[in-house]
Formats: sequence, C-alpha cells, structure tokens
Amino acid sequence: MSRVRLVFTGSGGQGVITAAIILAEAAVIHEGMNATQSQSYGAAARGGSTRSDIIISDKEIDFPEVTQPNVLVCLTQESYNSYSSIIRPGGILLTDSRYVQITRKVDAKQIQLAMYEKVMEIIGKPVVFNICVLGALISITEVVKPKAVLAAIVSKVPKDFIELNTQAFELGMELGADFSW
Amino acid sequence: MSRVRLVFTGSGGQGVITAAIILAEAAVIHEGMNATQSQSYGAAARGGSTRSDIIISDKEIDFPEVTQPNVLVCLTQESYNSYSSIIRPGGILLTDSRYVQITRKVDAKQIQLAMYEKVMEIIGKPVVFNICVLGALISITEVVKPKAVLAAIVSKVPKDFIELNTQAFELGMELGADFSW
Amino acid sequence: MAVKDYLRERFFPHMWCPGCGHGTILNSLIRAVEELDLNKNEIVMTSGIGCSARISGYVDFHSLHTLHGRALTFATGVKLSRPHLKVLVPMGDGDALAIGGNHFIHAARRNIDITAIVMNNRIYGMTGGQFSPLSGPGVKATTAPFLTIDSSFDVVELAKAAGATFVARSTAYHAKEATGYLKKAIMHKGFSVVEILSQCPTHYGRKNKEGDAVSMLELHKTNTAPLGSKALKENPSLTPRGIFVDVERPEYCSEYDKIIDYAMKEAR
Amino acid sequence: MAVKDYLRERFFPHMWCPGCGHGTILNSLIRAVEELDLNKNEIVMTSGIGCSARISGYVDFHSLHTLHGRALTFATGVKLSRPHLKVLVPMGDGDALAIGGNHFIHAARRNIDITAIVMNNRIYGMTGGQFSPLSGPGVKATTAPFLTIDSSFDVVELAKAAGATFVARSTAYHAKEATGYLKKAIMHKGFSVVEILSQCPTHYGRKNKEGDAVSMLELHKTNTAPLGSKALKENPSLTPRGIFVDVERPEYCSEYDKIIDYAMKEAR
Amino acid sequence: MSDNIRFIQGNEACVEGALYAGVEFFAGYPITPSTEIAERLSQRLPENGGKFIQMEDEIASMCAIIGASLTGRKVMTATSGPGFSLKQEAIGYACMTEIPCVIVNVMRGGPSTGNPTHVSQGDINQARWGTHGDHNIIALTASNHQDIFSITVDAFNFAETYRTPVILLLDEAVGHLREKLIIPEAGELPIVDRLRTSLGKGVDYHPYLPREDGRLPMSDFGGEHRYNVTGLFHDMWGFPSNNPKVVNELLRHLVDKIDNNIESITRYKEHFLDDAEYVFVSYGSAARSAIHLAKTRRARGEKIGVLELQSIWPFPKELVREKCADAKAVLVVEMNMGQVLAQVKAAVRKPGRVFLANRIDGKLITPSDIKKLLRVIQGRGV
Amino acid sequence: MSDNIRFIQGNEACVEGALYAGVEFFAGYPITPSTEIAERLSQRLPENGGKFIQMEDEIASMCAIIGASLTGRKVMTATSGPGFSLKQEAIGYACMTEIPCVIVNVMRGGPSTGNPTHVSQGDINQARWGTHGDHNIIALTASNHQDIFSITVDAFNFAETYRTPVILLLDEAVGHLREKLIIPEAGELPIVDRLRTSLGKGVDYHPYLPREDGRLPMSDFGGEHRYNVTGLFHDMWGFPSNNPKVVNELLRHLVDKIDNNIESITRYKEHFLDDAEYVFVSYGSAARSAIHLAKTRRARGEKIGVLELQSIWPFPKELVREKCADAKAVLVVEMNMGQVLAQVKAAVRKPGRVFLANRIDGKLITPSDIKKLLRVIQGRGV
Amino acid sequence: MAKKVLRELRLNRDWCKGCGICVSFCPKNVLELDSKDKVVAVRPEDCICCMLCELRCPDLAIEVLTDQESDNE
Amino acid sequence: MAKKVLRELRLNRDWCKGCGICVSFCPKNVLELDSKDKVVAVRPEDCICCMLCELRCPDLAIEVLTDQESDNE
Ligand SMILES: Cc1ncc(C[n+]2csc(CCOP(=O)(O)OP(=O)(O)O)c2C)c(N)n1
Ligand SMILES: Cc1ncc(C[n+]2csc(CCOP(=O)(O)OP(=O)(O)O)c2C)c(N)n1
Ligand code: SF4
Ligand code: SF4
Ligand code: SF4
Ligand code: SF4
Ligand code: SF4
Ligand code: SF4
Ligand SMILES: [Mg+2]
Ligand SMILES: [Mg+2]
Repeated sequence: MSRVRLVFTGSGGQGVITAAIILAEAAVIHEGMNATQSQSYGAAARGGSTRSDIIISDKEIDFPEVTQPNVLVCLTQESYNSYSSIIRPGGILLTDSRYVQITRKVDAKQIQLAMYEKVMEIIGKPVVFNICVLGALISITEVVKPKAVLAAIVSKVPKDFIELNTQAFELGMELGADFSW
Repeated sequence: MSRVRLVFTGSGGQGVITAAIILAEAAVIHEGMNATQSQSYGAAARGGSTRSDIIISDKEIDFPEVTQPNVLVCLTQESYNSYSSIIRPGGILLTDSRYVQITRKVDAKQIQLAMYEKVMEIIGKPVVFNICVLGALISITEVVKPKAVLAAIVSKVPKDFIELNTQAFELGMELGADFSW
Repeated sequence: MAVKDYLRERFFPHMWCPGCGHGTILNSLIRAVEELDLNKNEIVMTSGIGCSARISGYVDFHSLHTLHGRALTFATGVKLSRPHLKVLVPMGDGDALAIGGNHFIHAARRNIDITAIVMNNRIYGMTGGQFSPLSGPGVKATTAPFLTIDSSFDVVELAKAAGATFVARSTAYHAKEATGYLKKAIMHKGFSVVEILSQCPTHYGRKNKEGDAVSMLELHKTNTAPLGSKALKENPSLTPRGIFVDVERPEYCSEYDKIIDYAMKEAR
Repeated sequence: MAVKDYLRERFFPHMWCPGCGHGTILNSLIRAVEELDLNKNEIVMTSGIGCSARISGYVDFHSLHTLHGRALTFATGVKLSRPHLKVLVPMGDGDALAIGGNHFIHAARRNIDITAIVMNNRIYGMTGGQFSPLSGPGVKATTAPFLTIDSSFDVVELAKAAGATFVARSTAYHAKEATGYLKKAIMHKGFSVVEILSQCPTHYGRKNKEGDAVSMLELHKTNTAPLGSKALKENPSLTPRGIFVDVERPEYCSEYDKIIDYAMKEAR
Repeated sequence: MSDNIRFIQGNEACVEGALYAGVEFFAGYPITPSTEIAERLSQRLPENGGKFIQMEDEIASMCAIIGASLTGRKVMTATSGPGFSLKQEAIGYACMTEIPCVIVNVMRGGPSTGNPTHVSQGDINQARWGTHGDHNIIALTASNHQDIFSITVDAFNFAETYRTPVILLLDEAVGHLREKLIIPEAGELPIVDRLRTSLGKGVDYHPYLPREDGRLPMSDFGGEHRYNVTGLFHDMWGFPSNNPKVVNELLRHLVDKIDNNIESITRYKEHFLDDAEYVFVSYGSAARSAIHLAKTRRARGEKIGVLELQSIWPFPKELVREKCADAKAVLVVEMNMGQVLAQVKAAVRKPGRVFLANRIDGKLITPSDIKKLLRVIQGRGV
Repeated sequence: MSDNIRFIQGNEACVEGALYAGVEFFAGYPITPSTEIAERLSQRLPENGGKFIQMEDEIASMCAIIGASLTGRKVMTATSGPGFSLKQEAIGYACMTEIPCVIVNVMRGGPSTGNPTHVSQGDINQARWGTHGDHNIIALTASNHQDIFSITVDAFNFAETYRTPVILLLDEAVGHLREKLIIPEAGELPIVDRLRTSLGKGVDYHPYLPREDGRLPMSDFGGEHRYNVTGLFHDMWGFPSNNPKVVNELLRHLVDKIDNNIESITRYKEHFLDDAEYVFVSYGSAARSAIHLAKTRRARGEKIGVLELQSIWPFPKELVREKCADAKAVLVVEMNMGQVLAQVKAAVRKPGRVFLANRIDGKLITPSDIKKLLRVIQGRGV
Repeated sequence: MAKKVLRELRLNRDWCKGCGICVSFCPKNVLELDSKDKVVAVRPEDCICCMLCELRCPDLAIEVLTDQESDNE
Repeated sequence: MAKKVLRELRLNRDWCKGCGICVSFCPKNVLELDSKDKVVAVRPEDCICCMLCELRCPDLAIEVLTDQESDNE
C-alpha cells in the first residue's frame, strides 16, 4: 500500500486530533514513512466538530488534504451525517455505537464498535477513548504496525498515563480484531 | 511686471516668514494677483536660519521655488553669506545694517538700511522689525501697493497691535523712499 | 422587556466553552440593562477581539466588533459624536490591558462617559492559553512553560490612577453583585470600569490545575472578599470586591459641548 | 571624568531653543552619571521622537533614537538581552504618555531595570505646540484654540499604580534635587521613573502667557513643594516633589535568569 | 476683493474642502507635515458644530473616526508617514466593514522617521498595500490648492458612494505652500450625502446586502436598525462567517466595487497632450514642475504635454495607455524610486519607452531636473 | 529511527530552523495562526540560554527585537495579518537603521480580522510596501517543512549579510500542517554570523560606512564603540542629517544593497521545468497543489512544470522571465487576488499568456482547482 | 411581604452545555445533570426561587419562573 | 571645613543662547547678558560658587571652576 488517506472526525473533546497525530507520527518516526496530518481549526479550542486528515505514504506527499478517504472515522452523529458520503468506494468507515446511529447506505465497509462503552466498562476513563479507537482502527486496517503506534503513544503521553493508554489501545485492538481490510 | 520672485532670509525669531506671508497675501487678496509663498522648515520652530520664497505674478504659478530672485532680503550675516550669490543680475538685495556687513560684490543693487536701529529708536519694539523691512521693500520695489500690504497687515495682526505695525510699515516706507527699482 | 429580548437568540447556544465565565458576565450584563429598562436602540456595544469580545454578537444592541485592543477608541468615536447613546465596552484582560492598555488609561483620563467591563479570566482564551498582564507570577501558560515571572496590573488601581470616576470589581460567582455594579456603572456619568473575574476552564483552569468551572468559581468565592469586610482585614492577600471609586468630574462630551457653544458664538 | 566627557561636544550648541528646560535636564542627567562615575560603554540611552528625544544625540553613550512613543520597548530589548547595561530612557510627555503610555505602564509592571525620565513640558514641542496628556484642562495649544478640556495624568500616580518601584518628581528649576533623584533612580534595581517638569517657552510659554524661560522657572518654584512640607499641607493644589516610591520587588531580568537556569537544567 | 478668496496653505485648503464636503468629525494625532490640518480643524469644526478630538495616537484616531462614521457622521483623519503606517490595521478594518472615511497622508521623506520636514511621494504603494490581506482602495492627490479643495470634496463623495476609506495623498511641498484658493459657492460642487436605508422600523435591514446598483445603504448606529459590524468575514447581516462562499463573495465584492467603477473614480488633468511627442506623467507637487517645464518648452515649440494624475488608486491604466499611446517617450515625474513608474510601465504598450525623472533627496524636483533627463532621452545631451 | 527526525507543525519547523541559525532572542504577541512559534520558543529559547519575552503588543515586540539585535543578538519575532500591519512602522525603522532581524508572518485570511484560522497568501505586497517611504526588503517563503527549516536559516543569514529585516512569509496551511522534518547536522547548512567590526578601542568606528564589498560591520551596543542609531536620515556616524546628498545616497544604498544582490538572494526550486509547455509559478502551500497536479499529469504525459518561488522579494524577475520563456502558458497559482501574478506579468515577455489560478475563500487551493483552469486555457473545456 | 413561589424551572436543553455550575451551587440541590450532561430539575419542590442558577448559568439556559404568593399570616 | 573659592567662571559664548536663566537666578547678581545677548560675568568677585548657574544652564555654557580654600580660622 503506497498511500493511505484517512479522515478522523468527531467533536472537540474526544481527542480526535491527538489520535490522528499519534497515528501519523507513528508512521513517520517509527516506520520511516512519510505522513501529513492537518486539521480544521474553529474559532479557537471550543467544542464544535473537528476533522483531521492524515495521509500516509512511502512517497512524498504534496497536497495534504483528503478528498476521498480510504478510511473514515466518525465519532459523532453530526460528523457521520456530514462526512460519511466522502468515503472512497470500498473504504472503511468506523463508528462508535454509542455516538453514531448508522443511517445511510455508503459504498464502503461500515464497522460499528461499542468502543466507548467498552472503555467505560473496562477502564472507566473516558479520556482514553480516542486511543481505543486508534487501536481498533489499527487492528482493522494495519496502516501502521501496532508496535509503532504504541511507541508513538509512549513518546507523547505523560509517564503516569502510559499504562492506561496502552490498555486502551489493546482493548481497541481486540475490538477490531474481527474485522480486516 | 508679470512675475516677481523674492527670497526673504534671516533667523528664526525675526518674523521673516510672517513678512513673506503678508506680502504674498496682499498680492492675492488685495490686488487680485497670484502668489505663492513657501519656506524651508527646520526641525520645528527652533532658531536657526530661515528662508521664504515668494512669487507674485498675474499668471498661474507652477513651480513655486525661487532659484534666482529679483529681490533678496537678508537679515543676518549668515543668510547674507549663504544667499547673496543667488540674486538675479540687476536685482535688489536689501539688508539691515545692524545685522549684515556687506562684503561681497554682487551684480545687483545692494541697499543697506538701518531698519532695526530706527525701529528701536522710534518705536522701541523689536517685534515689528519685520514689518518695517516690508515697508522699506515696498517703497523700493512697489511689487505690491502699500495700501494692499497695509490691508493685509490689518487682517493678520491682533487689533491691539495694528497701530504699532502700521507705524513700523510707514517707517520702513520712509527709509526706503530714497531708493527705487 | 424580558431578559431574553436583549439577546440575539438565533446565535444560541453561544460559542463559549462549557462553564466559561464570559457567559455569566453576558448574563449579568443583560440583566443590568433589563433592570434599568434601557432602550435597545440607544445602546451601542463595542468590543475588541477575544473570546470575551464575541459578547457583542449576542446582544441585540448596535454592536461593533472591532480590533484587538481598540474597542475603547471606536467607542470614543461613537460616544463623542452621539453623546446620548449608552456605550458599553466589554473587553478581555488582554484586550483591555495588554494591547489595549493605552486606550484604557486615556479613556479614563478623559472621563468620557463609557462603561468598560473587563472580563478578566487572566489568560488569552481565544488564542489558546497564553499568559496575560493580569495572570500574575507563577502561572502556567502556553507561553510560560516554566511559569510566568510577570507581575500583574491591579485593574482597580490602574483605572483609579488614570482617572476613572467609577471603579468596581466583582466576579462571575457573585453574579448578583456584578449585576448591581454594572447598573451603577452604566448610570454613572463619566468613565466607569467594572472588572469582573471570569474563568477559562479550557485554558487557565486546565493548565493551572484549578479544575473545572465549578472549582474555579469556588476560588472566586474563597479568594475574594468585600471591601471593608473582616475577612479582608484578616487576610489582605484576598482580592477585594466592591466599589472603589465613585466620584464626579467633568465629563468629556459635556465639556466638548461647551466648547461648541463657545466657538459657535465666537464665530458669529 | 569631567562632566563634558559625557557629552558629544561637536553637536553643541544643541538644537533646543533658548531657555528650553530640556537642556537643564540633560545637564542634570550627565551630572548624575558623572557623580556615579559610570562607565560610558555600559550605558545605553534610548529615546523616542520629540525635542526631548534629541537628548540621546548629545550624550556620549550608546545612543538609540527610535520611534515616537516606543523608546521603552527598544530599551526592554536591550536590557533583557544584556542585563549588565544601564539603560536610560528620557522621554517627552507626549512620547511617554500619549502614544507611549502603554509601554510605560507595562515596563513598570514588569519592573524591568530601566530608568525612565519624563521630560514634562506639558506640550508637544517638536510638532509646534499641541496639547499633551499632561497639559491638563484650561491650557491653550494649537489644537486647543478654545482651551483644553482634557484632564491630565498624574505621572507619579500612574507609575505607582502600574508597578514602578522607584518614582520621583522634580523640576528643571530644582536642578540639584533632580540630579539627586536621577542618581538614585539609576542605581535602583527595578523600573524607576523620574518626572522632571520642564519648560517650553517657545510653545507653551508663549501661548499660555507664562512668559519666558525665567518666569516659567519661577512657576516651577512657586507651584511645587516638597513632599511632607508645610507648604504642601497648607496648599494641596501645589504639585508635590520628592521620592514617592522606593521599594523592592523581583526585577524582570533577574527573574528571567532563573528561568534560564531552570530550563537549561530541565533540558539536560 | 472677494470674501471667498483665501491665501492659505495646502493643508488648510484641504480643511476647507472637507468642511465644504460636510466633515463633522475629526480625530487625529499631530505629525509633521500634516499637523496644520488638525490644528485648523480644532478651530473650524466646533465653530460649525462639529467635533474635533486629539487622541492618544494614530491608531486610536483612525478607530475613533470609524466609530463616529457609523453613527452617521462624515469623518476624517490626517497624518504623515509613521502615523500612516500605524493606521494600517484600522484602515483595513474600514475596508472590510465598508465604513466611509477619509484619511489624509501628507507625505514626507521616508522610510522611518526619515526626513520629516521635507517633501517626498514615497507612500504611493503603501496607500494601496499597507494593510494586510487583499482589498481595494481609492487614493487621490492634487498639485494646487484649488484642486486640493475639490479633490477633498471628491474624497468624501467617493467614501460615501462606495462605502470605503479614501486616502488623500498630499505632499509636504503642496501641504505647506501658501497660495490662492477660491472657495466655491455652496452648490457649485456636488456633494454626496450618506445613503441611508429607507427601510423603517421593524423591517429587516441588511447592512451588507448591495442594492441593484451595487450601493449599500447604511443605517446610523443609534437608529432603529440594530445590526452587527465586524472585521471578520461576514454575511449580509454583518455576522461573522467563514463559509467559503461568503468569504469569496465578500472579498470579490470589496475589490470589484472599486475596480468596476474606475471610470467614475478616475480624476486627472491634461496639459497640452493633444499633439505631445513627449508625455510627462506626474502628480502632486512634482506635477507643478512638469507643467512648468512643459509650458516653457511649449513656448519654444517643443511638443511636450503633461498627464496629471489626481486619482492614483485604482490606477487609471486605460487612461494612461491611451494618453501615452502616441508618445515618443513617457517620463514619469515623481519624488520616489519609481512607484507610479511601475504602474505606467504595466499600463502602456511599450514599457521600454517609459523613463523615470525622480528626485528623492527631500528637495522638490525642479523643471531643470526634468529637462536634463528629457535631453538625455532626446539624445541631445544634457 | 533517528534522533533528528521530527513530526511537527510547519511553525515548529520554523522554530527549529531559527534555533539552528542561532536565534537568541524572541519577542512576540500571540496571534493565530503564528502563535505556535512563540509557544515553542518560550520553551526552547531558555533551554538554550536564550531569551523569550511576551510583550504588550506587536509594536513593542518588533521594537524589542531591534533593541536586542543591536546588542549583538540574533533576533526574531512572529505574527500574522493584524500584527504584521502593526509592526510596519518599526519594520521601516529596522530598514532605515539596517538592523538585522527576522519577522515571520504566518498568513491568514484578510483584510482585517478576516478569516483567522484559514489559509491565505494575501500579504505578499504588504511585505514589500507595508511601511511608509521607499525602501527595500527581503521576503522568503517555503512549502514544506524541510524547506521551511532551511529558508529560516537563509532568513537569518540574509539578515546578517545585508543588515536588513527579512520577512518570512509562511501560510496557515503549511504552518499548521504536521509532517516530517529531518534536522540537519550542525555544519550541514552554512550559518552567517554577525559581521563585527575589527576596529579596536579608540579607533573611529563608522557604523554606516560600507566596506569595499558593500557590507557594514557592526559593533554591539555595550561594546567599545559608542555610536548613534536613528530612524532619521543619517550620516556615516549615524547622526541625523537632511543634507540632500546624504539623503539621496542613503536611500539608494538601502535599495541597492538588496537589488544588487538579487542573484545571491534568489531561492527557488524547479519541478519538471526542462521541457514544460505549461509552467505553474507558485509558492507556499499553493505550490504543493501545483506540484501534485504536475506530477499526476506528467504521469499521463502532459508537459507541465512548476517554478516554485522561495524568495518573493526582491522579485526574481530575470529568473521568471527565463524559466517561462518557452511556455505556451504560465499559470500563477496563489491564494490571493493575483499579487505575484502582477510581478510575473511584468517579468515575462508575453504577459498575455500569464493566467491566474487562485482561491481566496480560506480553503487550500486544490490540484483540481488548478486543473480546471488549465483545461480552459488549453481550450479543452473543463 | 410577598414571597416568590416556583411556577416553573424552564431549562433550555439546547443551550445547556452541562458545566454543572447550577448543580453545584444550588443551595437546595434541586438540579442535576443527566446522562447526556444536560441539566434536569430533580427536586423542583425544594426550590426556594433564589434565582442563583438563573443568574450564574453561563449559557442562559435557565429561567426560574415564579408566582408571587401573598403572605397571609 | 574647606570652602570653595572661585578660580574662573568659564562662560562658553558659542553655546550660550542668552536665555537669562543664570542671570535671573544667580543669588549674587554676578552675571548679565551683553548687547549680543550672551552671558558675561559682571561681578565675579561676588560669586559664592553655589554652582546654581552651572547646574541650571540649559546650554551647558557655564563652568564654575573653584579652588578649595582651607578654613584656617
Ligand atoms: C493585533 C492583534 N494581535 C493579536 C491578535 C490575536 N488575539 C486575538 S484575541 C487575543 C487575546 C485574547 O485574550 P483576552 O483579551 O484576554 O480575551 P479572552 O479570549 O481571554 O476572553 C489575541 C492575542 C489579534 N487578533 N489582533
Ligand atoms: C508615530 C508618530 N506620530 C507622531 C509623530 C510626530 N511627533 C513627533 S514628536 C511629537 C510629540 C512631541 O511631544 P513630546 O513627546 O512631549 O516631546 P517634546 O517635543 O515636547 O519634548 C509628535 C506628535 C511621530 N514622529 N511619529
Ligand atoms: S477558551 Fe476560555 S475564555 Fe474562551 S470560551 Fe473557552 S473557556 Fe471561555
Ligand atoms: S520647541 Fe519647546 S521643547 Fe522644543 S526645543 Fe523649543 S523650547 Fe524646547
Ligand atoms: S449552569 Fe447552565 S449550562 Fe451549566 S449545567 Fe447548568 S444549565 Fe447547563
Ligand atoms: S432558584 Fe435557587 S433553589 Fe431554585 S433551582 Fe435555582 S439555585 Fe436552586
Ligand atoms: S543660562 Fe546658559 S544659555 Fe542661558 S543665558 Fe546663562 S549661560 Fe546663556
Ligand atoms: S556660582 Fe552661584 S553665585 Fe556664582 S555666578 Fe553662578 S549662580 Fe552666581
Ligand atoms: Mg482573557
Ligand atoms: Mg512635551
């Protein structure tokens, strides 16, 4: 796979952007790939919906925006409604079953997982929800090796939270294990 | 006479510029001529030497600076030294005998008058020295009618000082009476 | 009129974060206007740039959202040309006292009849959490990773020294008190300043371990005390609340009207 | 070193008008420096734009003649990057407190070790006699043909409220006193302000019928009184002279050095 | 001797023009060589019931006039180089919010503090590009007092017509020169008053919805229509929007409303252009020297003409192209390093035939300075 | 996995470049989308013994770095649109006094507050003409993080070499984009250190007397040589002068020292230009889209090339003329109303063949936006 | 003296952002956040109409509607 | 105690601008302006070396040069 285009969407507090950065950083720093990560900025850091575009490639990446993602993650109903149509035919659309009710027909593989629920059930800390999503995504798509993502998590997260995040990532991996690209 | 070019020079406090403005204003407002008056500005109103250029004409005046004046007035030695050479051949160079020692040979009619001395002697107020100079100039050159200049003086000067200025102007007229262009 | 009649409801819910003190200040302000029963057509609100400055979009007055730090200068133009208008100028702490500090002291000096409201959250909210001249030392901010070393202004002292004729301070916690001060300030003839301590849980609270909006409000309560109170005497490190200045001095627009009267007579 | 060794004699006689108080302030200042026996290479003088600002051309220090109102900001750059230098910032009243007011209060707030000297002639001299924020009401100026209606700042109060840790006031008449205050201000560690009343006979004096330099100096004498004096108590309309503030507070550059120490350790 | 003749400075002629046009509010901060404008207005405005305020700096002055304009006043400020730089942010605000105002810049030598008491025409490009972001602007100039008066009236008229800041670029030499001005009778020059909405109370008013003819009626702050004004991109109600369509349309509107009216905005004078072999393109005080030279050489039979520009921005490209079409050579006479020169070169068919006659040392360019260059171009030697 | 690989924002790449170049002092005021530069430096500078100060506004920031530079430091500030407008007066001061400094402007949508969180390239002309008076400036840009890093180093090097402010024009899209940066080893990129006078104590030092090679050695404030610095026109000792000769020579020097070195200053990259029939001239984030399109069309045999400008001012006229000489058409790809377009038109032999592919709505221009215009030009329809 | 009596606690769920301020500072614990982090009145009968929730809500999401009850003692 | 005795009143006529400050405020009327409005010492013998003229001169045109006289009483 020479080039993967991903779009992560959700709401301000869900850590969508952090997840995007970790994924792209894993590709660059720990796998020697090229990657770009960009995001839409609202009027500062206040709530509202968020989108982050990631491109991972072994070649140079010029235009950094994603028009048709191979992989689309929607973590709110609003973002699902706005973005589900942009998915590339045959791509993967990952949603969380607590936040998103799948309504549309899209020419893609729609995967709904109860990630939030599981995080709350098993870990009990909503802050690591985004890492769980990332875990699920990696286990479904393997765009980057799990080891690389874990390394990126370790380098990004304060020491005291590494354990928690690792746990969330592995939980996500498990949840996604039944699906594959 | 379709166009006269005058340059008045002196030091900051001598009222050179006021005299120049009154003369030009007399020509414009009271004689229906065109006139321009310009001056060199130093770094604010502080002492130093001053120069004002006046052009009086019955036509439009485009370039307002005077390169070769028909009439040059020098009220300090310094200004005499710097400017006496620019006089137009055959022009008139008026100086005050208290401030200026005539040294150079110039191709012009040099007129030295004891204007300052007379002002102090007869009127006793140094502030009207400039108006006396103007009186002398008018009586020598008649570039503008005395009546017009007086009218300009009246319109420019605070009420209480009109008398004084008129006196000075007439004194100057007398001093200049022996000379003519 | 009902309180909501002073709002532009179509822009609600507003853009401020959950628990942002600026919302409470908006709340206090429209209540003050409502209780004074002012005519909406005679109120102009001028604001600068910042989270705080967005307040002007939410009120159903004449609203002028201007440049960072310059709200009071636009307001001066409005007020001097139409002295019968009430001019309200809410500002962020950076807006009012970093880039806008000069206009603040000059408006106070002129004693022009404008009401300045400093929505002081001690941080640059809009740009994401840099320290402000009201942060004070020892504060963590995105531009102070090793904690601030900058002292803060005392808005009350500065306004007073510059010549403001009404100066008060309250907090978002003391919403009722704040409303009262705002009413007095608006009715005061001359330059009035009301500093209202606000909270930015998103940037200040998070970085400085002050927790969420609720616990930040607790701090408004515990770290302040009314002027003249026993608490304040016993603990001078508390921030005093109250009305610090309320005096009369010739107001700028009225004085200018006299100039006009005189000049017009002279000119005739 | 002799007093004149601190001057750039080749530019004398200087450009100021006869009797301009700014000359006396220059006089006091170089005497203060001489009495303190400072090394000329370690003095930087930064000035803005105005008649007053031309002072930097006449002293044989490192001299930086900058932009109207901004002298303190350049000075902040100089001082913070080389804290061992003495930084002197003479400013006109307009320079310091009209366009430059914000930088004035912020430098005071930071308590950065700079000496600000306000050469207060209550007028814009350089541009020909417009009123300034220190003119006060009832003054005639080219932009106030009907007399000013603007109140003036009290430089001392403003500097104090903003956080200056040394604040004094004297006049061009009290040249010896002024020299003494300047010495103290220069040696003070922190932001120091010395306001020296100056006279502009050319614009202020002439327009306001205060006569020539001599009679304006007489007014410095009769309209002021030392802090704590009987005269002042009896006549509070007099302008007080003296040292109003002289306190210690952490200085900005020293505090920043601590940040560097900490950060460098952390980074290792 | 008539009551309406004045012998005054160019700066004062500008003041008289502004009063004729109906200026009601001025905010400023003194600076050489524009100060006389503030000084005169501090007297003349209150005499006429208007307001003058000296602010703490140029930024404050610019902002104050915008605030005053919104309440329905005709407003103005005046400054020079350093002050003009400081005003740039707020000038951009006036562009964006489409608030009528007139900004006079009496140019002096730059950059920086430069040469405050001497003439220059160095701020031409700054008038166009001094504020950040794409936008458009109207900038006018004049070379003598009668023209200063009427171009000042035009400035106010354009500000109202196009709801835009208008820059009046005078220079030290004309600003300080004293000469005759004949004040026109009331009614002699057309005055454009503020176009106010005819919508009454209760009817929805859209401050940023252009009429058929492209104009945007205003409603005074303090009146019946309460709306929003912001320097952010905004919709027809004046509320912030970053919707790409809204952004795109507003920006194009700001640029087009001026470019599309370039013909109505263009102001110029021609002197002996009809059969001119050599065309001087000039403006402001430099044009006086160009005209002087043209007159004296005409008297000796040389076919020299002058195109005197009075509107600089939007640059009258078509006009210049047309007027210079038959010239053997075009000399741009200005007191800067060739700012209008670049525009003229871009406008004409043969840029290789366009030359610069300039002077940048603080002295007014003289007829003989121009003559020297002309002789070189004519191959006649100096 | 190497220690010198980073995955960071463009703004941070700029910070890393500045540190590599030796920046020691930063003064700034936060503003979107440049704030990350200040934020990063508030950490990285003290870690390296340097100084960071957050000033009360952008004017103060600009002045503070000039003061610091005079004491011998390498200095920098960063801002965006409104702040860039505010800095203009002081940028002119740095031009006039020839004090090395680097000003980063991360461009956002304008005019005015505009579209703060969205991309634009609208400040190109302002970088050249934002301050009053004639002057000259160097302005650089880049489209990806590796280039941002090295162009930042160039910016510091040019500032020192030519004793001038250098403007670094980034844009929101590259500023906020995260991608890979490989930090070069020490010594890999050349660093120009401050040229200090070799004159010792007691020997007369002339701060404004150029050497044979045109460079002006400096002496640190606080050192042995006490001299004067002023924004007025000044003589070789730095003292004010309005002598016309002095004024004329200084202004020409300021302009010439940059124009005469345009070849050393010019920075660009070419992509498939050799046999290109269609040339895209672009820069900054827009260039990424141009390159993207060129690559994909090349793969299908279309002869498209890209001239990516990295130095905008002084405008590399000769370079552009030459590289576009054989093109059937030139498309200037930028996110403004055609600011570089005007320069390209003035540079090339056939301006009629130059077209604008732009986008001004806050969105990054896409390869397909460009393709659409290309198809129209090619007469192939959209 | 007339005493206020609660008519209705009008809670605007569309505007409420769940900050919890009203909940924490209600002297009578009348309010709570539900599972969607929106305000609900769980003990309206305890409300003393002090208005503090209305005054402090940063989102203007609360209106405490009261009736005047004449005090007939 | 050592007392100062006047050695020389060094008056710089090139710098003096004739403002009259030194003249007016000299406690001993030592100084005057001449016909060219320049300072001159007309009564140097009366000078008490108070230095006030030197300190106040805005043009730095005066130097009061003194010798120390030991007080031998
Ligand atoms: C001239 C200018 N400089 C900087 C900015 C960026 N900016 C926008 S808001 C702001 C500060 C906001 O802080 P504050 O005024 O305290 O308001 P808050 O957001 O905290 O309510 C800054 C620096 C700007 N818009 N314009
Ligand atoms: C930005 C800017 N605005 C205005 C000016 C014009 N200007 C020069 S000096 C000055 C004021 C001078 O007054 P003050 O600071 O009191 O100094 P003084 O001349 O009285 O000593 C002004 C307004 C300027 N040079 N730059
Ligand atoms: S960022 Fe802070 S100030 Fe801005 S809306 Fe959020 S909480 Fe309020
Ligand atoms: S104008 Fe006034 S301030 Fe300036 S030098 Fe003359 S007396 Fe001094
Ligand atoms: S205070 Fe307002 S926004 Fe906060 S929880 Fe209560 S109702 Fe909701
Ligand atoms: S009015 Fe008072 S008691 Fe009633 S819900 Fe609100 S805060 Fe609680
Ligand atoms: S004080 Fe100085 S300048 Fe004035 S008269 Fe005396 S010596 Fe001359
Ligand atoms: S030193 Fe004192 S006594 Fe002697 S001349 Fe000077 S002022 Fe007069
Ligand atoms: Mg704030
Ligand atoms: Mg002054």
